[in-house]
Amino acid sequence: MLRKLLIGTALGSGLAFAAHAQDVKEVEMLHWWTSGGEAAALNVLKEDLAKQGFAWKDVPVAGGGGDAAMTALKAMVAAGNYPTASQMLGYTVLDYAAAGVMGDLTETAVKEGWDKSVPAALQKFSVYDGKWVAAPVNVHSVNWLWINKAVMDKIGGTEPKTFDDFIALLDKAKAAGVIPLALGGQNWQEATMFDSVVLSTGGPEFYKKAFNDLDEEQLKSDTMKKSFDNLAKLVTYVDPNFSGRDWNLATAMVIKGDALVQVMGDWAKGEFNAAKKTPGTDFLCYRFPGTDGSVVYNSDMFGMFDVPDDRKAAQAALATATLSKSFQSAFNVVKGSVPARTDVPDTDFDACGKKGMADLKAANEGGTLFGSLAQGYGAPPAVANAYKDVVSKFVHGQIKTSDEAVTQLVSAIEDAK
Amino acid sequence: MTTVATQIKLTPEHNARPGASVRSRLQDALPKIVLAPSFAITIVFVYGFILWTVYLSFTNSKTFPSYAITGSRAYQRLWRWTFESDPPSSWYTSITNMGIFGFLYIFICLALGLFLAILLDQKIRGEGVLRPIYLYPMALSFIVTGVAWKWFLDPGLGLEQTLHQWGWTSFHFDWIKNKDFVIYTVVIAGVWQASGFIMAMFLAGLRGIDGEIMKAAQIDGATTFQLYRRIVIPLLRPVFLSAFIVLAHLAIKSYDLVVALTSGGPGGSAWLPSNFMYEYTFKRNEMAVGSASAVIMLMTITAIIVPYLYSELRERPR
Amino acid sequence: MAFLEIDGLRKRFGSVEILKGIDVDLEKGGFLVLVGPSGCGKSTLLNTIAGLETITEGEIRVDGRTINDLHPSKRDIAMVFQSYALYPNMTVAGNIAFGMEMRGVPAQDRQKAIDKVAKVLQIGHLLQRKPSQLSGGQRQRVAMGRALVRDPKLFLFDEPLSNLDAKLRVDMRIEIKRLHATTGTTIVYVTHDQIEAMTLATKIAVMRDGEVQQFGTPAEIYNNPTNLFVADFMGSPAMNLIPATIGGNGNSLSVVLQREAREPISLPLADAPSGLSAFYSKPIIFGVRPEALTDPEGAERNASNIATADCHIEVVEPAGSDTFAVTNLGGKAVVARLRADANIQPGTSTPLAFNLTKAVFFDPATENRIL
Amino acid sequence: MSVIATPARQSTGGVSARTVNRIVIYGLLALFALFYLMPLFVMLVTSFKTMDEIQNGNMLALPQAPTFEPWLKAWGETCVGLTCAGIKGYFWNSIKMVIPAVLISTLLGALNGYVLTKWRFRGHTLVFGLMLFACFIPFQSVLLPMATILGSLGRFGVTLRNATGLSFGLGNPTVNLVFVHVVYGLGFTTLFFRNYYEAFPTELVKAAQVDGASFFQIFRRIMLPNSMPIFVVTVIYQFTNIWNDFLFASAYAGTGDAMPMTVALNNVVNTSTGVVEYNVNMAAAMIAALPTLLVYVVAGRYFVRGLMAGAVKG
Repeated sequence: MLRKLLIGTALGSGLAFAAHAQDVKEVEMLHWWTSGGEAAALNVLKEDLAKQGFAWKDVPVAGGGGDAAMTALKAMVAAGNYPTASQMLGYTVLDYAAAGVMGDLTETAVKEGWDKSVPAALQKFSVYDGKWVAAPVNVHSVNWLWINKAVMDKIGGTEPKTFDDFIALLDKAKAAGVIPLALGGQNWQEATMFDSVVLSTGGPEFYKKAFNDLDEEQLKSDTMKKSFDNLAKLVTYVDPNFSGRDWNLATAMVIKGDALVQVMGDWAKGEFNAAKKTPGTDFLCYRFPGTDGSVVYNSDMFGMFDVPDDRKAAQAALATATLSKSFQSAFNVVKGSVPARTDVPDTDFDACGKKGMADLKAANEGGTLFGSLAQGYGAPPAVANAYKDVVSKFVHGQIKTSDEAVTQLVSAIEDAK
Repeated sequence: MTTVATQIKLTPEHNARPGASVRSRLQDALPKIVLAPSFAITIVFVYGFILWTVYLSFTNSKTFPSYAITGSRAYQRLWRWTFESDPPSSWYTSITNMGIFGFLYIFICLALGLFLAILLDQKIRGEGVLRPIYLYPMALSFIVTGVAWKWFLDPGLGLEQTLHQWGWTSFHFDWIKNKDFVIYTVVIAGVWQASGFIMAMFLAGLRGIDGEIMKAAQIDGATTFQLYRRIVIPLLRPVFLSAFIVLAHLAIKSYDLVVALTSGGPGGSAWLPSNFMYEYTFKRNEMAVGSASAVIMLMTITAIIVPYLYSELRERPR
Repeated sequence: MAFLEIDGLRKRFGSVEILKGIDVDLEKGGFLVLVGPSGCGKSTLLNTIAGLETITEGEIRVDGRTINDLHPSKRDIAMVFQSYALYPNMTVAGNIAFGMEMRGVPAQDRQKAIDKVAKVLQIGHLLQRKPSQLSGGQRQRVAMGRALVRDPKLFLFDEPLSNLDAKLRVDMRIEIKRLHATTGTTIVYVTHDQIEAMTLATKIAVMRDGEVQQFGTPAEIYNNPTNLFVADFMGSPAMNLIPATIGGNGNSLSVVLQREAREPISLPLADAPSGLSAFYSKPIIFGVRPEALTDPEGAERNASNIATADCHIEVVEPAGSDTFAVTNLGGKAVVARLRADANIQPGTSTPLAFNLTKAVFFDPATENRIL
Repeated sequence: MSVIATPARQSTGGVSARTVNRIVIYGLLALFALFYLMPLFVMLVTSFKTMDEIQNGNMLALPQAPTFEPWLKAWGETCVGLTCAGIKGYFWNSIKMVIPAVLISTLLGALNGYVLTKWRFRGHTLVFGLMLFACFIPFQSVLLPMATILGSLGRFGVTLRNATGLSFGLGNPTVNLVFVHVVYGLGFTTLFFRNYYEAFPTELVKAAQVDGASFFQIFRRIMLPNSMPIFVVTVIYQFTNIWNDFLFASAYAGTGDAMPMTVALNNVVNTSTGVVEYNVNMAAAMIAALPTLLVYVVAGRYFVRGLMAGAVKG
């Protein structure tokens, strides 16, 4: 069907081209950044483009962390109405590229030197078959702890360096009558935390083999069992009402001091910022204990579609602007993430941001930059979701032991491959 | 009368013309011509798409449809998942939830709707105020009311916390957090949304019953309870059936209810088949499995609805 | 050539035959009543004449023109429906004028026609009302007005009086009869009420199960029913149909009626139908209308064949104008119609005169009249 | 129908059984009214609170310092995607999509019901059965094939425009949505009207035929003017369903200039990563629901009457 669609589109676009020889100075952009801070961040891009004379046709579809937007995208692609670009995650970009609906940015990429500035791990998802198909916007990192400093001071805690330190810290909080760990009991949050737990328990090599290469030996290893046991341990520090809670409510618990710590991606910083909290004085950002030196990332990308020729100029302008240093800096300061290229100055970033950028650079160079399985950068969506199922069922007790969890994980991933 | 007559005779229709037969044949076919577009649309956009879905379920379509038949792997997987109860597979959870939800939702909506309609039918002052209050939930999108319900049912934010603040500290209501009970909160919210509409249907049915039958039954010495049980409720049979159709259709399409209220529930324990279908088709890029689950849903609906339609449409021969 | 001719009309729904070959005709200005029990096909027949239902076989001609395939509106007919079928959303005037409006008759002319009809039917004061504001009788008039205003070749009435109360029904019946007399229109009228049929019709078709049982003038139908069904259906009180046997000797036959615990009655037949001799000592059905079974003083003077027999009277019903007496013959209740002042007591025996000139005989096997 | 409560026994007690009965009935009705109103209450009070109060206070408590700010923000300032002009602009998008969709689907339903009851033909029950069963198709499974077809129509529209200068609305997202809602609304509208016309006196149709009215004249002059009750029911049902639809709207009309209210609202309410302004969300939700609420309150009286008039008959 896609092929037919393509021919149809080509026909349509050909006709359109004949009719309007002039370029269409407009970018059509599908995304799910609809909340105040995110929209403000994206607005920077819109204005950059406006300066160059490109209009911005906004197609925002929020909900389900991009689920609704991806459904809309699928419908748009099925209809043959490709947007200029769409916010996309990891393997989805590759799926669309394989279907042959993505454009080719290689020319722009070569001119801008993306090959050198964008971390190789990201290029795995933005380059398909030797062609640039997407422009990465940012790099989020998920192995973070977000800690309320006042609570930390009250219980006399220090930065935990190992998993056992972390447990000891949580015990202290528990003794002090604070909820130790703020967690939102939705499968992606649980799995995101488990990404960190696995990295911490098994180390970088293990994480890569298990969650990026999906090596069955590692998936059913004792280390994986230990990871599940560690997860089970963590879950005992969670308040009873955690199930179904939105992540931002969990963050709010830390901000208000009801809870000590949340394990969450760096987008949580946006919440602290919005609550007018400063890193270092109001809250602390540490790497998840035992994961220092490694970065488990996910990244928002702007997938570029195979638009008619008269829209290609606008698309190139969008791509260039997206990866421009000024936008990368401005956007990521607001968003809480770090730039998708490693050569952006960190002057505008706060302490956590600076640390994040340094970590990313180090991990990129040291080969410890790993895709987050929970966030769709470790394996295709079918596998990632099967993984989230198993973790969530383990957390909520449908799966009762770590042995069973490992068996389930192996079979679920096998099933979904 | 003669004046009228001449005018009528003047009209041209009475002259037999050669083209008349074609025209009259067109006249005869007109009703079918009028119905045809609707019917054609239904055939293409409903039954055509159903066939398409059936076809896809036998391919290995992933992110996008692919058209090479690869066999019944999707069904084999669903079949296997049907029996994975410990730990429950998502499919097992979905279908058992559909059973629980479908039964309770339909049953409670019918019971509550009938009950409220009977109460409202007792010559109530302020019926004009109460009726829209019962009815309005149907007017709101669950994208919106889902959030309100989620808060209300959350033990840390809603009812439980409020009652604790008011001093009833032993009160405990955490179904929405409990994997074994979360589906019942979906029932509560679903009933809240639809029962008012069902009430309106029953109220209309009650108002349509001949008052003399009621009087006769009262003279026969029936108590109010007997009156309703023996006379009124049997007379409402057609309403029950219509309400059943409406509710069955709502139950099967309940998707946003689960998402907005529970985000799928702890460990996916609140999933319904429609969630399963959406997840697999759009989120997990397993379109073949999603299509197969849609086919099974449709087959189940067929098994339930078609006998009903058959009996209903056969009953009135002309 | 008759004005309305129906030849070999058949109507099937799938495998079910609703009308099984109807042949009827009606002269111009005639009044044909289709009568029969419900489900006999009389309304279907009317609908096929109106063009509201298609026919499977046969032909309908009006004034020499075949109208089989014409649209109802082009058959030059008007119809009055049982429920009156007044358009609830239009005023009385609107209802009457609707047909003209559909034909594109100019508004002024429509108004003239409405006024004229309103005058005839005395509904001028109702013209601006909606049907829901009218009484049953008024609706009936409006429905007739709607038909009259068209001045059609053929009027069709589908049980127009069945929704009225008894008194109004009689009034409207007279009204219709007067209308027919003054306008001279041709009418086909469906009813299940045999009194309406008798009083209104110039021709009656008695129908049963999609077949015409008998077609003729009211007098023919009444006096010479062709079969048991027609005999039983027409007339009120109904004809007494008494199981009997044929007895007698040699050249004179008699009817033998069994009685409970009494001697059978034997009535000698003076000029019996020739077919009756074949039924000698066999069972037949003896039909005699109540007015042909009366007290000897009230019996028809010029009747040639009257037989008298003592009968045991079980019930007496004074009806004002007449007195009905019920006796038991051949195991059936038999009604006799006596003078109003007949001195008769229940439980006594009294002589009753059988007017055998008016008597009819039926073959119980075929239910047909024995001629 | 109305049941007269069993006459009170002439008991010697002061309060008659009837009074007790009435108290129980009113009590129950009030209790259920509370149940139905509760979420609305939560939404209302939340929409008048400040964010601080929401985060620190009781969900059911009345606002300490009521503020209209969230409402003003929702109406004119909140961001839908990158455009921060509130949700007011999306009303028009929804209205220009919902009204044609409701009218067309209702009218077609009426025509179908008319044909299926008054102009029956062989196989009419099968046709009706097939159309009714169509109500049950899960919309998720038609999303993609429908998109494909809409896309082809759109391309045909472009060709048409290039050839004739007119695209006849093909490819326009609003037109697409109208089409989709008409297609998937037909089953229900046909069901409603068929059941209503089933009880509609056929003699009226016959009378009109004899009067010379054509197929369409009968429909327009006789059927439609007498269909008010069922019209109200169908319009309410269709209006709320189409107004509240999110799936089709987001998939086929996500672009800013045609985006219907629900998609805009969803974009306000559902944020992925970012701060959630519950008070603004609730206010936006209430604003978005106003038209449907209005329809229920204004037409609610006719609703039961309409259902009575035939919609509920098997």
